[in-house]
Amino acid sequence: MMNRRDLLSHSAKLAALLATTGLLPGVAHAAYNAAAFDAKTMADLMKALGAGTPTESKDVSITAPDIAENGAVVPVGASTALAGVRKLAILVEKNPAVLSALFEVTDSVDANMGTRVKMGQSSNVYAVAIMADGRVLYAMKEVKVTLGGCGG
Amino acid sequence: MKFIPLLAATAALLACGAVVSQTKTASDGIAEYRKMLEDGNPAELFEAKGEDLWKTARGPKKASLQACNLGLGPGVVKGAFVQLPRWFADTGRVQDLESRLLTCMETLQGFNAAEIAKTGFDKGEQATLTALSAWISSESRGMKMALPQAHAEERRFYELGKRAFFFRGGPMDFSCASCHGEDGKRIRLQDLPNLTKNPGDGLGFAAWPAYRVSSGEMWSMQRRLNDCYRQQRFPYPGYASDLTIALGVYMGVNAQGAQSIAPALKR
Amino acid sequence: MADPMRIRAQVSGDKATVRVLMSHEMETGLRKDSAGKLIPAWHIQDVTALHNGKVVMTAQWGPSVSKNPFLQFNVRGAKAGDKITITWKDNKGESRTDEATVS
Amino acid sequence: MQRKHLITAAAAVLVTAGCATVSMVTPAQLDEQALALHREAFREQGIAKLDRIEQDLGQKACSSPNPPPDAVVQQIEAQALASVKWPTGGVYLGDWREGEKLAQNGRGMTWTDATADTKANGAQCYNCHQIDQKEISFGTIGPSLYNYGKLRGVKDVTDPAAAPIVQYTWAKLWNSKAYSACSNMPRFGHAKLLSEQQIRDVMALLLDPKSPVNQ
Repeated sequence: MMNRRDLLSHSAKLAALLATTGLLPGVAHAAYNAAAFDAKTMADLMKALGAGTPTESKDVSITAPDIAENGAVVPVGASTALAGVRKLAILVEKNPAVLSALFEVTDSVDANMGTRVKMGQSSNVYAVAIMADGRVLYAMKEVKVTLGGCGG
Repeated sequence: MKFIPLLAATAALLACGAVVSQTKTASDGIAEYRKMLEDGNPAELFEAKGEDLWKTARGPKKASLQACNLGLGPGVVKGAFVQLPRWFADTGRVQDLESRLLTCMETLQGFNAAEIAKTGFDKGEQATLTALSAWISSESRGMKMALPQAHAEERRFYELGKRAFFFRGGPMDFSCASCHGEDGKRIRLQDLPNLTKNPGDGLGFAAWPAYRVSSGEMWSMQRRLNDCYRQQRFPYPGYASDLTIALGVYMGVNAQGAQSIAPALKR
Repeated sequence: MADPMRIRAQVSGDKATVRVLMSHEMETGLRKDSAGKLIPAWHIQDVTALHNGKVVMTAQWGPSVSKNPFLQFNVRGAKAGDKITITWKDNKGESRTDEATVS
Repeated sequence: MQRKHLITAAAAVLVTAGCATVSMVTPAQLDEQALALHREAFREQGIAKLDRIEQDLGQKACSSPNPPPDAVVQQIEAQALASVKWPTGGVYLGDWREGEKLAQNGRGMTWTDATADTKANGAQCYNCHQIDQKEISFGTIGPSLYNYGKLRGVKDVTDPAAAPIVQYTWAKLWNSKAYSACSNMPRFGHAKLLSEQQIRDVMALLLDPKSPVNQ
C-alpha cells in the first residue's frame, strides 16, 4: 500500500492536470443512463439498456451473504469466467429502482466486480452479464435483511 | 390475588421455551456477512483524515497537535490509545482520549474546549475529534488494552465507573448491565459483550471507535456511550463528562489484555 | 473538496487486486430530514479506472450503492510499480481523482 | 472543561495529602460520589428530563451486581403487584396482528423521540425474546416466548382454567417487577410505556390460540 502522503500529493498533481485539460486522459465515457437507473423491473431495465431477454446461467456467479445484518451495506459481487463480457450489472429486485451498479468491462480486467449496496428489505439480488454476442445471462440469490440493535 | 405466586412459579418453569435450531443458521449468516465486510472498512477514510488533522497547523494559535501528550509523552501516538483513560498530572484529572484531545486543542491550538464539548456530534470540531480518535486508535491496532491503575484517582474512577455501569434509571429501568452484564446474550441478532469482565479480543471497549454500517457514520467511544444512554432512555450525558470517563475506566480496566481492533466495523 | 479515496492495489499472480474506498454520502433522494423535507439525491454516477493511463473499466452507479462506497476488481497484467488511477464523478458534477501504485 | 467538580477537588486534596488509596474512600462515599457524578453529567434533552435519573426504590436496590436483601426484594415485588391496573371490563386480549407490530417496534421514549405518548412507543419484545418463529432476528436477554400460550395449555382465553395464566401475563407486562424485583424487563403499564389497549394487543400475540406464536 502506498504512503498516504505520496498519494495525497500525487492526486493533487493529477487533479491539477485534470483541471487544466478539463478532460480525463483517454476516457470516452458513456453518458449516464438515467432511464436504466429509473427502471423498476428487470424487463424495463433491459429495455433501457437495449439488451435482450435475460436467461439464468450457471456460468454467472453472484456473491452475497444469506443474511445482511444491516440493509444499508450489503456486499455483492458479480462475476463470470466466460469470455466476451461487455457489461456486468448488480440488481436488487425489491429496491425502488432495481439497478444498483453497471460495470463496463474490458479485456484488461476480470469480469469480476465487487461493491456494496443498500437494500430496503429482504429481496432477490441479481448479477447480470451482458455479452458481446447479445446474450444476457444472470445468477440470482436471496438476501435476508434483518432488523438489528435496539431499534430506537 | 392469592393464585398469583403459585402460578408465577409454574410460569417460570414453563418460561424457558426451546430456542430453535434456526438461530444457529442466522448467527452463522451474520458471521459470514461480517467476514465479507472485513476487507475495506470505511473507517480507513477517517483514519486518513485524522492523521492529517493531527499534523496540520490549525486553530487560533495555528499549531498542530504534534506536541500533544496522550499519556506516553508529547507527540507519542503509538500505544497511547490502549492506555486511556488515565490520570494526567497537568490537568489533575483522569481523562479519556477525547477529553485529552480537547485539552490539547485548547492549550496547543487555542480552541475553546467547552464550546467543542457542547457541539453536536459530526458538526464543526466534533468531526475533527472523531477523525482524530479514528487515527489515534488505529495506531494501537493489535495492541493489548493496558490501562494504568497506579494512581489513586484511576482506581477511584474505576469504582465510580462500576457504579455508573450498574446504575438503573429512566422509564425503562435500564442500566448498562441490563444488556452487557451477562455472557452469551443478544439484542436481536447482535451479540452483547459482557463488559463486567474481559469480553475477549476486539470486543466491547477494544472495538471502539468504529464505523457504523447502519448509519454510515464513524463513532468515537464518547458517541457510542452517548447512544447507549439514549437507548437506555436516560437524559443527555455531557461530552467527555467525568461520568463517561469513569465508565471508560471501568470497561477498559475490565478489558485488560484484550487486543484492540479499533477502529472496527459495526452494524 | 471531497476527501481522498483509499486505494489499495496488490499483485496476486498475473493480476492486481484493486480495492477502493470512496468518501461520499450517496444520498438516495428518498429520505426525509427531521423536518420531513425530502433530502435531494446526491450520489456518485460515474467511476473510471485507469491502469498506467489506459482505461480498463468504467462504471455507472445509482443511489443504492452504499454510503462511503467500496469497489473491488482485478486488473490483468498489472505489476508492482504500475499506476492505478480512479476517478469518480457525482450527480452534482463534483469529482475526485486519486492514484495508487501497485505493490 | 473549566468545570471543576467539588468531589474531584476533594479527592485531589486527599491525593496531595499523600498515601491516598481507594481504600481511604469508603464504599458509601463512592456511592455518594457516583450519584453526584450522574447529577453533574446529565442535562435534559427533548422529552428526556432529569427526573429520569432520580431512582425509585427498585431501581436503587437493583443498581448493583449483587441482588438486594430478601426483605427489600419482597417489598419491591409487593409494591409492584399492588400497582397493577387490571384491564377495564375484564378484557385481556386485543389483536395479535397489532401485538406483532408492537413487538417488532423498538422505538420510543428516547431524547430523539418527539413525544412520550404511548402511541409513539413500541413494545420492543423481539429485542430480548424469541416470539413468532418466522422472525429470525430476536434477542436472548429474556426467555423464548414461542408457543407461549400453547405450552401453558391456553386453548380458550375465556375459559376460567386459563384465567391464572392470563392474569399473570397481564401483570408481568404491566409491572414485571411483581414477580422478579430486579427483572430486566420494563414496566410497560406502570411506567406508561404502553396503553391498556396496546398491552391487550401484546397479550393477544402471546396467548391468542390464533396467534402465529401458538401454532
